[in-house]
Amino acid sequence: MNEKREALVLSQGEIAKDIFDLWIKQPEIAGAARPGQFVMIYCEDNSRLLPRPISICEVNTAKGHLRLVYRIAGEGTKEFSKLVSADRIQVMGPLGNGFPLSAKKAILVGGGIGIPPMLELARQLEGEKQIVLGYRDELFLDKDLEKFGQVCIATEDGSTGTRGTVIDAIKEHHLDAEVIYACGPTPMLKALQKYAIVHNIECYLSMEERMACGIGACLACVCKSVGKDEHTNVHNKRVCKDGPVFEAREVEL
Amino acid sequence: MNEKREALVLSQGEIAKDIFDLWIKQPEIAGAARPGQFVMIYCEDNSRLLPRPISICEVNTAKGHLRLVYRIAGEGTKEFSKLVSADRIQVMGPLGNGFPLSAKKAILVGGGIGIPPMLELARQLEGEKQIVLGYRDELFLDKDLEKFGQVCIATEDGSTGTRGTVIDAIKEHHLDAEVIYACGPTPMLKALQKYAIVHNIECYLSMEERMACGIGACLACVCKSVGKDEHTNVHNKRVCKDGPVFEAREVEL
Amino acid sequence: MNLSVNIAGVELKNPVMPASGTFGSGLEYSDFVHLGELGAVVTKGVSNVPWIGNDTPRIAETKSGMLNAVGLQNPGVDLFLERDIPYLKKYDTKIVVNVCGKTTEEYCEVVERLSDAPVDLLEINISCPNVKAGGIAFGQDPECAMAITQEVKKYAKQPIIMKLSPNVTDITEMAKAVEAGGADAVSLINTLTGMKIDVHRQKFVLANRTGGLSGPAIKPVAVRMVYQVFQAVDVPIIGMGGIASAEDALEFILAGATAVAVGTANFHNPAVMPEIIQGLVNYMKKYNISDIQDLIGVVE
Amino acid sequence: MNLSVNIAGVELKNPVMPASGTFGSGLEYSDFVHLGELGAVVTKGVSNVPWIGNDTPRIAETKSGMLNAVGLQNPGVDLFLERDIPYLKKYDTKIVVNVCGKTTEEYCEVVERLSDAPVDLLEINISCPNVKAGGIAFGQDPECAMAITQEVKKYAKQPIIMKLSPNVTDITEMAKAVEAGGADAVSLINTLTGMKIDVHRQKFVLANRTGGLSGPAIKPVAVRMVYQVFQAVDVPIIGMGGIASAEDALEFILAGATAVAVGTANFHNPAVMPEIIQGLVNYMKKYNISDIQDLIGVVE
Ligand SMILES: Cc1cc2nc3c(=O)[nH]c(=O)nc-3n(C[C@H](O)[C@H](O)[C@H](O)COP(=O)(O)OP(=O)(O)OC[C@H]3O[C@@H](n4cnc5c(N)ncnc54)[C@H](O)[C@@H]3O)c2cc1C
Ligand SMILES: Cc1cc2nc3c(=O)[nH]c(=O)nc-3n(C[C@H](O)[C@H](O)[C@H](O)COP(=O)(O)OP(=O)(O)OC[C@H]3O[C@@H](n4cnc5c(N)ncnc54)[C@H](O)[C@@H]3O)c2cc1C
Ligand SMILES: Cc1cc2nc3c(=O)[nH]c(=O)nc-3n(C[C@H](O)[C@H](O)[C@H](O)COP(=O)(O)O)c2cc1C
Ligand SMILES: Cc1cc2nc3c(=O)[nH]c(=O)nc-3n(C[C@H](O)[C@H](O)[C@H](O)COP(=O)(O)O)c2cc1C
Ligand code: FES
Ligand code: FES
Repeated sequence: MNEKREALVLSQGEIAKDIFDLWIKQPEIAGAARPGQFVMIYCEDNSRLLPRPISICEVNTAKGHLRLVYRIAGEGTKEFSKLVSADRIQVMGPLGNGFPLSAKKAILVGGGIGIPPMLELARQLEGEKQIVLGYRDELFLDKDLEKFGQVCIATEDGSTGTRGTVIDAIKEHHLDAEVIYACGPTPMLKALQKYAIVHNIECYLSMEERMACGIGACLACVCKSVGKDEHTNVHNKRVCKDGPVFEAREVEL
Repeated sequence: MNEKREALVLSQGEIAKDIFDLWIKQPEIAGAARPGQFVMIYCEDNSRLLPRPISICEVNTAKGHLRLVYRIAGEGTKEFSKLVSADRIQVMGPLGNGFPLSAKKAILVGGGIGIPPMLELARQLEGEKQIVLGYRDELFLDKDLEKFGQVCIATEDGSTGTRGTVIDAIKEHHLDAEVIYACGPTPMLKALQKYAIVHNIECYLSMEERMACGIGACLACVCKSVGKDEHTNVHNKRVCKDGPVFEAREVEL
Repeated sequence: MNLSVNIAGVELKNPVMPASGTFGSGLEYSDFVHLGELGAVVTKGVSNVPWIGNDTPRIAETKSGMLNAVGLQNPGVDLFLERDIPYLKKYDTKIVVNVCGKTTEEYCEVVERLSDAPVDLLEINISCPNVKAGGIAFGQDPECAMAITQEVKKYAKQPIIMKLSPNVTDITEMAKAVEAGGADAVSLINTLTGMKIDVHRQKFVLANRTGGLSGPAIKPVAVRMVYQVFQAVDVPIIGMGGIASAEDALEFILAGATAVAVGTANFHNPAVMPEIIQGLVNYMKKYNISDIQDLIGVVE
Repeated sequence: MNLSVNIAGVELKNPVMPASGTFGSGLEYSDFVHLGELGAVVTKGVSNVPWIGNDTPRIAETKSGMLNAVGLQNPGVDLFLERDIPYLKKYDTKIVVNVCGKTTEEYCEVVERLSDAPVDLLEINISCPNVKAGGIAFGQDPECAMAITQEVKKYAKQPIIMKLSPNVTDITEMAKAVEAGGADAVSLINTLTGMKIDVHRQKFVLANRTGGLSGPAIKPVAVRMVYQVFQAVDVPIIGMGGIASAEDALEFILAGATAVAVGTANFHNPAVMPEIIQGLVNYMKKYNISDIQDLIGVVE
C-alpha cells in the first residue's frame, strides 16, 4: 500500500534568498521517483491541513535520499524552512506522471522555482542537453546543472546572461532541439507552448495548480485540456494525476 | 506595559509518569512572581489558540528562573512536554493574586497536580509548616518539599503513607494549624473547606477553571462567590483575577 | 463487539465512510485504504450529464479548514454506471451514490437511472453551495426540500439520504421537512459558505469567489446540528464535518449520528479512515462497550 | 497617510477596535494596550440589571477557534455608567457600548439610560446565542430585527450599530431589515452556534451545552457575509470574526468593512490590536495607499 511516510531530514541550507535546499532520506520514495514527479510534504502545524506539492529535484536511489529545493511562498514553506538535520517529516509520493525520457536533442527550460525538477531530468536524459534557466535576479542550481550540458541564463534585471525571458535566451543562443522540457511560471509555459507549436517541436510542460488530495480524487487541481480527461469525461485534466507534465498541445494555458 | 514574553527553556525532565518538570528563564516574570500565582503558556501550534494556565512551582529571582511542574492533560501540555533546553516559549505573567503569606502555624495541602504551587509557598512561609500531599499512586515533588517541614502523604492505593485522602492523612497525623493553604482537585478542596469551617481555621483554596484571557476581561473563569464580585456586581468571582486563591468562606464549591 | 450499524435497512459493517467528493469513486484511494474495510464508499456527486465544474483555483486553505469550489465536476451518470459501479462492486462494502442536479427533473433522472443499479443507498445533495443554478435553493428552503424529497422518492428503489446544508437559520426545520417528504435518512453537514481574499492581489482566491468551508474548523457547528436534528427527527443521521480522529467520530455518534463520514481529513492523511475504525474499537474496549449502537445520542 | 474612518458620523482614528465581550470595558487590557491607540473601545454587553451569566465551564477550545457561553454576565447599566464610562473617558478613543436584553423593553431601557452618557456609538447585540429567553430570536428573524431596530432608534441619541448573527440562511435579508428599521451601521459576525462533547465523560463540555464559535476557524464565513452585506446595504459595516493579523483585517476591509473588530485573538496575544494597526500602516506604505478608505470593498 502507498501511504504517507516518515522521512528523515539529512540537511538543509538556504542557497539563495528564501530558496531552501533540503535533503531527506526516504528509501521507498527515492526508489520509485522519476524526474518531473513530485512529493507532498505535510505540515506539522495542525492549523494547516493541506499537503504542499514539491518537485523532486534530485534522487540518490542507492542511498534512498531525495533532494527538494523550494522557495518560501507562505506559511507552510516557512515551516519547512526551519527543519534541521535529524528532524522528521511526513511525505507522500512519488506522485504524478513525470517527464517522458528519450535520447533526443533536448532543451531543458526552468524558470524560477520551476528549475529544481530540471536537475534530475538533466541527470537522466541521455541525449544532448541545452539548459536554459530564467531568474529574476539571484541564481541557484545553475552550477549543479552545468555538469549536464550547456547552460544559458536569462535574468529579468540582466544581472547575468540574457536580459529578459528564457525565450529571449533561446533566441539569443540560437538553440534548437527535437524536444523541449519545461517547468516554470505560466507566462513562460505559454510562451514555450507557442514557440513549440510554431517551430513544430515536441514539448513537455510541467504545470502547477492548488492541490488537496494529490492523487486524483478531489478534482481540485484541474487544467483545461484539449482532449477529454479519462476520469470525468470533460475537458479538465488533473494536474496531480494526469500531469503535472503535459504535452504542450494537450493543455490550454 | 505587561505583555506576552519570550522565555528560554533551561531544562525539562519527566519526574513521574506524564508529570514534567520545566525550568525556564524569564527575569521579569521571575522577579515579580509570588507563591500561588500562575503563568499562561502559549502553544506554538496555530490550531490551539488559548494559553494554558500553569502554577508557579518555584522561583529563583536572582537568576530569573522559574520552575513549572505540569501533567500531560491534553494536546497543549503534550506540546510543552516536547520542549528541550534552548527552545523558546511565549509566557505571560505572573497572574492572579497568590497566597497571602503569614508566620502562622500552617498546613499546606497539595493534591495531585495541585502540589506544585505548594513548593514556592513552603519556601516563602516563615512559620511552622506541615505539608500534606495526596497522590493517586506515584509520588513527585515530595523530596523537594521535605526540606521545608514534616511531609505526610496520602495515596489512593495506599502504596505510600495513609491510604485515602489528604483529610484522612490530616486526621491520622492529628495535624492542627492556624491556617490551611490548599491546591488540588475540587472534591479535595470541598472537603478542606468543610474541615476549615468546622474547625474554624483560616483556609485558602487555589481554584481551577477554564480560562481564555487570564486577566479578568472575558469572564470565562468565574466561580460562585458568597460576596458580590467587584467587576460585575454579581456573585461570580473571576478565578484568574480575583483568585485563583480564595478564602474558603468566600466561594461556593 | 458489534461495530455494525443500520441505515434505513442497509447494514454497514462499521459506521465509517468517506464524505462525498473527497474520495472520488474510491479508485484513487484504494492505494491507501482497503475499501472493503469501510462501512461504505460514498461517491462524488453525479449528475445526468457530464459537468465541467468551476474554473481554478478551486480550493484554498484556511485555518484548520479549507474552501472548495470544485463545482461538482463529474462524468455524468452513464459513464459512472459503466465504470465506477462495477469497480466498487469488487469490494465487500456498501455503495452510496451522491446525486446532484440543477432541477428536480435532473435529480429524478439520475435517481431513475440508478434505480436498477447495484447501489445500496442514494445520497441526494440538495446543499452544494457551488452550483449557480438551483442546487442550493433546495437545501435552504424547507418547502423546496420536502418537495424534491417527495419527487425523488417516486423514482428511487433504494433508500434515500437527504444531505442537508448548514447554511440555514434552523437545521431542524430542514430535517423535519425532508423527513416529512419521505427521506429514509439525513446526512449533515455539507460545507459552510465562505470566502478568502488575497490581500496582496486584492482578488478573490477562488475563481468562484465563494467556496464551501470544511475540515476541523467547522466541527463544532456540525456536532451542534447533528445533536439538534437527533432531537427533532426519527430517521437515522450520517454525521460529518471536520472528523479527523476516532474521538471526533465519537462526538458525532454521541450527539446522535448512526454513522459518520470523513472528508477533508483524507487529504491530510489518506489512511485516516482505517485509523478511525481502529480507534472506535479501542474506545469500545476501554469503556467496555459491546455494541456501538449503544453510543448513539447518549450525550448528556 | 489617512487611517481614519467614519462610522455614521463618528470619526475613528483608525479602523481597529476590540470585539464586544472579549475586552471587558478596557480596564484589564490597559496593561497591554494603550487604549488611546485604538479606533474605539467596544464594551462587553450591558443589560438593564446585573446578569449573572451561565454556569461554568463557559468556554472550550476547538481547532483554530473557541466556544463560549459566558451568557452575558454584566453589572447592569447603572454600575456601568458610574464606573466604566468615566474610566474610558480618560482615553482619547471612541466609546462603543454593546447592549443586550431579553425583551424589546429591556433593550430600550438600556439605550435610554445611555442616551445622555458620553458614549459615541451603541452596538445592539440581537445575536447572542447564549441567552435562552429572547435574544437570539431578534437576530434570526428579519421582521423582529427590523422592529427592534425601530424601537431602539426611538430612544437612542447616538447612532445605532445592529450586530448580526451568522446563524441565518440569508445574512443580506437581515442586514436589509435592520437598515430599513433605521440602523446607522451593522456589525458582523457574532459567533456561530456550536457544541463540543467530551467523549470520555460522554458529556457536553459547556454547562450551557451549546456555545458561540469564534476565532480564525470562522473567518471565511465572516468574510463572505461581510462581502454579501456590502453588496446589499448602504450603511457602513464593522467586520469581525477570526481577525488575528493585519492581513485578516484587510480581507474584511477589501470585502467591504469600514472598520474591524478583534475578539478571540486578544486571548492569544493581548497586544494584537496595536500590531494590526501597525500592519495596516505597513501595507499602505508598501502599496502606496494614502487613504485606507480607498480599500473598502475593492476586492474583485
Ligand atoms: C506539482 C508541483 C510541484 C511544485 N514544486 C515546487 C518546487 O519544487 N519548489 C517550490 O518552491 N515550489 C513548488 N511548487 C509550489 C509549491 O507547492 C507552493 O509554493 C507551496 O505549496 C506553497 O505553500 P505555502 O504553505 O508556503 O504557501 P501558502 O500560500 O500558505 O499555501 C496555502 C495553500 O496554497 C497552496 N499553494 C500556494 N502556492 C501554490 C503554488 N504555487 N502551487 C500549488 N499550490 C500552492 C499550498 O499548497 C497550500 O495548500 C510546486 C507546485 C506543484 C503543484
Ligand atoms: C490557575 C491554574 C493553575 C494551574 N496550574 C497547573 C499546574 O501547575 N500544573 C498542571 O499540570 N496543571 C495546572 N493547571 C491545569 C492546566 O491548566 C491544564 O491541565 C491545562 O490547561 C491542560 O491543557 P491541555 O492543552 O493539555 O489540555 P486540553 O484538554 O487539550 O485543553 C483544552 C483547553 O482546556 C483548558 N483546560 C483543560 N484542562 C484544564 C484545567 N484542568 N484547568 C484549566 N483549564 C483547563 C486548556 O487550558 C485549554 O484551553 C492549572 C490550572 C489553573 C486554572
Ligand atoms: C473537495 C470537496 C468536494 C466535495 N464534493 C461534494 C459533493 O460532490 N457532494 C456532496 O454532497 N458534498 C461534497 N463535499 C462536502 C463533503 O462531503 C462534506 O459534507 C464536507 O466537506 C464536510 O465534511 P469534512 O469537514 O469532513 O470535509 C465536498 C467537500 C470537499 C472538501
Ligand atoms: C468570550 C466572548 C464573549 C463575547 N461576548 C459578547 C458580547 O457580550 N456581546 C456581543 O455582541 N458579542 C460578544 N462576543 C462575540 C464577539 O464580539 C465577536 O462577534 C465574535 O467573537 C467573533 O469575533 P472573533 O472571532 O474575533 O472573536 C463574545 C465573544 C467571545 C469569544
Ligand atoms: S489534488 Fe485532488 S485531484 Fe489533484
Ligand atoms: S480567563 Fe478571562 S476573566 Fe478569567
